[in-house]
Amino acid sequence: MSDGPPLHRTLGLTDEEAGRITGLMGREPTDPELVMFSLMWSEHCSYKHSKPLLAGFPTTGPRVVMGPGENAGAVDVGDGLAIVFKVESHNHPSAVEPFEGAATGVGGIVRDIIAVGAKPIALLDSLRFGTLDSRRSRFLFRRAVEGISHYGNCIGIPNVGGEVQFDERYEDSCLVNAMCVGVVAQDRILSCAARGVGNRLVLIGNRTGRDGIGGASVLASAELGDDDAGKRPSVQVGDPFTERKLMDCCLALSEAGLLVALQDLGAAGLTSAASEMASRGEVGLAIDLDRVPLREQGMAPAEVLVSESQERMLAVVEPAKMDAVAAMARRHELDATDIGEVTGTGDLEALWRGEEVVRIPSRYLTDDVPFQDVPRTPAPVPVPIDLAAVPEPADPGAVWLALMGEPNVASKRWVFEQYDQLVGANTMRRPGGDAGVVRIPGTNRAIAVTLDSAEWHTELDPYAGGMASVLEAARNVACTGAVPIAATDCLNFANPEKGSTGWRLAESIRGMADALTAIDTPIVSGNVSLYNESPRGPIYPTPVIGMVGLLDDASTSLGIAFDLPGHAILLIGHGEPRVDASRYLGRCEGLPPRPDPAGDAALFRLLAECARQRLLVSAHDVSEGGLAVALAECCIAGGVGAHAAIPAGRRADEAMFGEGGGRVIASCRVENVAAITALAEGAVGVQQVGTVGGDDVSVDAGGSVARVGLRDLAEVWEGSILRALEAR
Amino acid sequence: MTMVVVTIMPKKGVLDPQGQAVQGALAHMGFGDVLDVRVGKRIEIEMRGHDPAAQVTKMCEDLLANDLIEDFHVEMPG
Amino acid sequence: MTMVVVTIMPKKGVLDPQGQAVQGALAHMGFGDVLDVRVGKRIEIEMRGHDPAAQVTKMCEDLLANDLIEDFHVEMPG
Amino acid sequence: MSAAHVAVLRFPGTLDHESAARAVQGVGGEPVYTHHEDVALPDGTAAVVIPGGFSYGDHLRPGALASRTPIMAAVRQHAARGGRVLGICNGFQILCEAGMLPGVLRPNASLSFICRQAELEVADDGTAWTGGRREGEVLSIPFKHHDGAWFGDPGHARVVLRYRGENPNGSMDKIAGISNLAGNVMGLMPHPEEAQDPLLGSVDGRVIIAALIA
Ligand SMILES: Nc1ncnc2c1ncn2[C@@H]1O[C@H](COP(=O)(O)OP(=O)(O)O)[C@@H](O)[C@H]1O
Ligand SMILES: [Mg+2]
Repeated sequence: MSDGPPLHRTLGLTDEEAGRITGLMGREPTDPELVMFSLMWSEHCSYKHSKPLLAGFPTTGPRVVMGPGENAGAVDVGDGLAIVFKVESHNHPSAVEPFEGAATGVGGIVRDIIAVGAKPIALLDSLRFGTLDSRRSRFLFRRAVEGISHYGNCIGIPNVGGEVQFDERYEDSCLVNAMCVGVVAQDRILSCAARGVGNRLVLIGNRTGRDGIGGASVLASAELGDDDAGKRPSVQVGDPFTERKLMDCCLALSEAGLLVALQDLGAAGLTSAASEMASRGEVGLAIDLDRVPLREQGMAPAEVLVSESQERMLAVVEPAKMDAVAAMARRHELDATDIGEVTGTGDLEALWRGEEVVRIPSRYLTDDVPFQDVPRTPAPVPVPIDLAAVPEPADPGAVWLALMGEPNVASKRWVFEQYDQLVGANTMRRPGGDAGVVRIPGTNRAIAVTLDSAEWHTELDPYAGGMASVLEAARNVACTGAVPIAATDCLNFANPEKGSTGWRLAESIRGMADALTAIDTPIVSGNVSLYNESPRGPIYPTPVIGMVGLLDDASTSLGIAFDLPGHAILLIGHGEPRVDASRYLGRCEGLPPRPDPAGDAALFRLLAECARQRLLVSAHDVSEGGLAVALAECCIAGGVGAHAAIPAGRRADEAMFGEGGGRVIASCRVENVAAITALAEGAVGVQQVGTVGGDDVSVDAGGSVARVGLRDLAEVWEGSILRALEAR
Repeated sequence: MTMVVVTIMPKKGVLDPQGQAVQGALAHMGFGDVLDVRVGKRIEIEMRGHDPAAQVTKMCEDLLANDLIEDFHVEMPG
Repeated sequence: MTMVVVTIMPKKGVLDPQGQAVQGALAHMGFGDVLDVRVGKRIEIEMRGHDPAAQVTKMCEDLLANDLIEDFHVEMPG
Repeated sequence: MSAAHVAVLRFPGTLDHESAARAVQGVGGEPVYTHHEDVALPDGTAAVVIPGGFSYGDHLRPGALASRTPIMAAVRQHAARGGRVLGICNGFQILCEAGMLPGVLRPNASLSFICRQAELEVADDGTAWTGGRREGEVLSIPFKHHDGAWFGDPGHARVVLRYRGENPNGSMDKIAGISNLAGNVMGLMPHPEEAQDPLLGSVDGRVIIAALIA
């Protein structure tokens, strides 16, 4: 070991951080201790770059039952129930092994929800890959979707929504974010805070192997004096069958009142679970490593402490209830092992072969992280697109068809058909619309959920892009008739110390925070994934927003489908379409229009009221591909054509395909148009722009007409992704 | 025409949930003498052309096996 | 302790969609010398007790193989 | 008169037991959860449902491990006495693996999982399982499976339901559901328990669930 670099550097700690550790401890740390610090002080576990910025998010409100800081956030939805949710990234593991990486990403976020004592009722996924002409990207895309499908279907949680985008910028760094939503009685919410000196620490679930051991493997092989293949870290393999049993078991334990606290094991395994539980509860925890059930022989103490073996949970249990816990675990065919106890010292202790190998005050690991301010070098303000330089198409119908088949715009059916959308029999609106709608089991209420990000806008104008991400997600929820009530976020960014990434991160958070405040939806949980970049460059800054909305009467929910010929088509909302950074332009260029959160807030109120009074038949937001694409999607979903006429604005093609603003295509019975207009009170624009009916879809923008057969639109739109995958 | 056989097994140390499930079921069915079960794949490939074993090894590296979680073995029976 | 190896292959004449898919993918990747691919399972069972091969044959009949679509073969390597 | 008891089987990895139980209740039955290690059905069991899911993680072959559990011996006896048994999705796979229905369910032709609303045509209206629906009538019921392509000798079964239109999964003769020749044991890949409520899009699954206690 003496010829190599010092251990702390191999583990990714700076000399300064190593010095700080020695200072805090008042002695040299042991090797396992150093490994634990290196992981807990990594960006992934500590958010050392992002935490100071995250303080800008609104996190309180009358509905917030539990805000950021716990395993997942919780909001009040009436009837004594809370909806619990969080989104999380599994980007790096998915880039290495897409099937298992994406699968274990689902497993991880589900355990976060279980840790709160909530029953999972919905999954969503947000995906970014390189373009489909790249063989590697096709492989990553296919396998990641299969991994999500395999794990999610097998644990029995319906997947009700998400998004997929393809862009060269994600060629080397794909993004796989997953969100889970659960429901729990508010008086049964579990905390991760360990309490009660003398209480037992119980590890439930799979055995511990060398899965996903990062820097610690260096130590292990150094210590053991060899590096044969068997000692190398291995990729985490998901086991959804065990996860399902773990879920049933933990929920049954919680239901029976047998748990003091519960925590999932995720990144940095036992180390991060135990230090979270200890520092939250302001107690100490003593772990006997020899009692941890192992899958492999010869594991070093540091490996046991940081192994990322999946499908494990850590519980605090009163001694008198240990027998009942063991019996419950047996009933679910799981191991539950007493591995230690709660102490009054405030230290995290680990014993190995009778010797103390770790003793760290747990707050050193969780609270004394050296936070770093990110450099904030602004990028130049982009110039708006000069419309005169964009050739006006001779045949807008052909442009429309081509746009429908662009993989970013095309139907994602190939993806979501691989997911069980229905298990549990509460899914009222399936994927393919704006937001998934799921009845809250046992009630007449429903939630609407979506995941969205506006990465092009965030690249060009991060403040506006942050806003746009929030508002697009909220608009998707509002289109179902639901009222947006709270959000979660996953900030996927490149290296914050390089270029303008730090500035983009800070600015986009400011934009998200302002938009969230304007529409009254606090952030209750979130996740940060930095360093998504390769030598070929950074990803687009991709702040993914998971939005949850509430419908007090499930039966009033709206879908996007046009229904009957003769129904009126309305364009509701505000803002002018622009070609800047649109799919029509096809490039991340220009200056996207600044969102208007107040205008959106009014739009959301109107949609919710219209739904409540059952005045609308359908609603669909105008997003990628602009008005023409949104109209076509409503027609395809309903199997009926339509005709719409709109003003040309600056130019017909921009009116048809431009993006931006807060606009919604809705349909209603003709006799309801007046009532809807009256409800809008002039605060929200309501224009009747056309009529449902016929076999083709047409848009007349100030006399320039695009007209395409419904069948042709549907075929191009629905088959595009499969064709792109099969073409080579 | 040559037949080449590829055997693909989960790497040592990598979780094998399928093997575990089968082992549990066998125990329940009264096969008490089973100590461990691992489930993998067998792929039989009919080849023409020369050096079929080398070609198949390349196929394993490129497609058939995932070297992060699986070990493969190529053999030519007979 | 004895290791017994079970090989389970799709019955001749039964369509093997997985084998076909692998064959198609290999062809796409330029492996033109592939004439046929069949994908089956290999199960490695560590046994104690006596006549392990007979015990494992019984396991195949009772559980491991479905004789409607699969053929099995039990062997003891080494 | 008290409601007829319907045993709803639960194996490790069963997922659709709650929806199946709710569907049974919806048609006036009384669901009783019954576990894989039980050796007998609950007293007074009128019929059995084997719900969908991934029993034993779908390892080895879907349904294979569950079909060898103790409770399945009791289900076999119940069927031999003429009692009704309905296997949905994984339940259908289990019935085939148990030899209580002919054939086997193989991977979809696409080799991927498919979740979709299906139109099913009544192919044989002579069993109880389609209520009063006549041959050729259509039921809208969702399906969601990875291994749903039935393969076997249709001569050993009654073909009760077929997919209408394009064959979605490569099933022989577009078979979606079959019963034994006696007609008391039925298996189908689509999920009638998820077509019980107008809010979820269709109520066409009710006739199939109602047949359990008709
Ligand atoms: N990865 C995915 N997982 C589940 N559903 C998806 C996924 N991608 C897309 N969808 C479904 O397709 C719908 C339309 O996709 P898209 O047009 O990208 O959404 P948006 O309305 O956010 O612009 C989504 O709202 C969702 O229901
Ligand atoms: Mg939308």
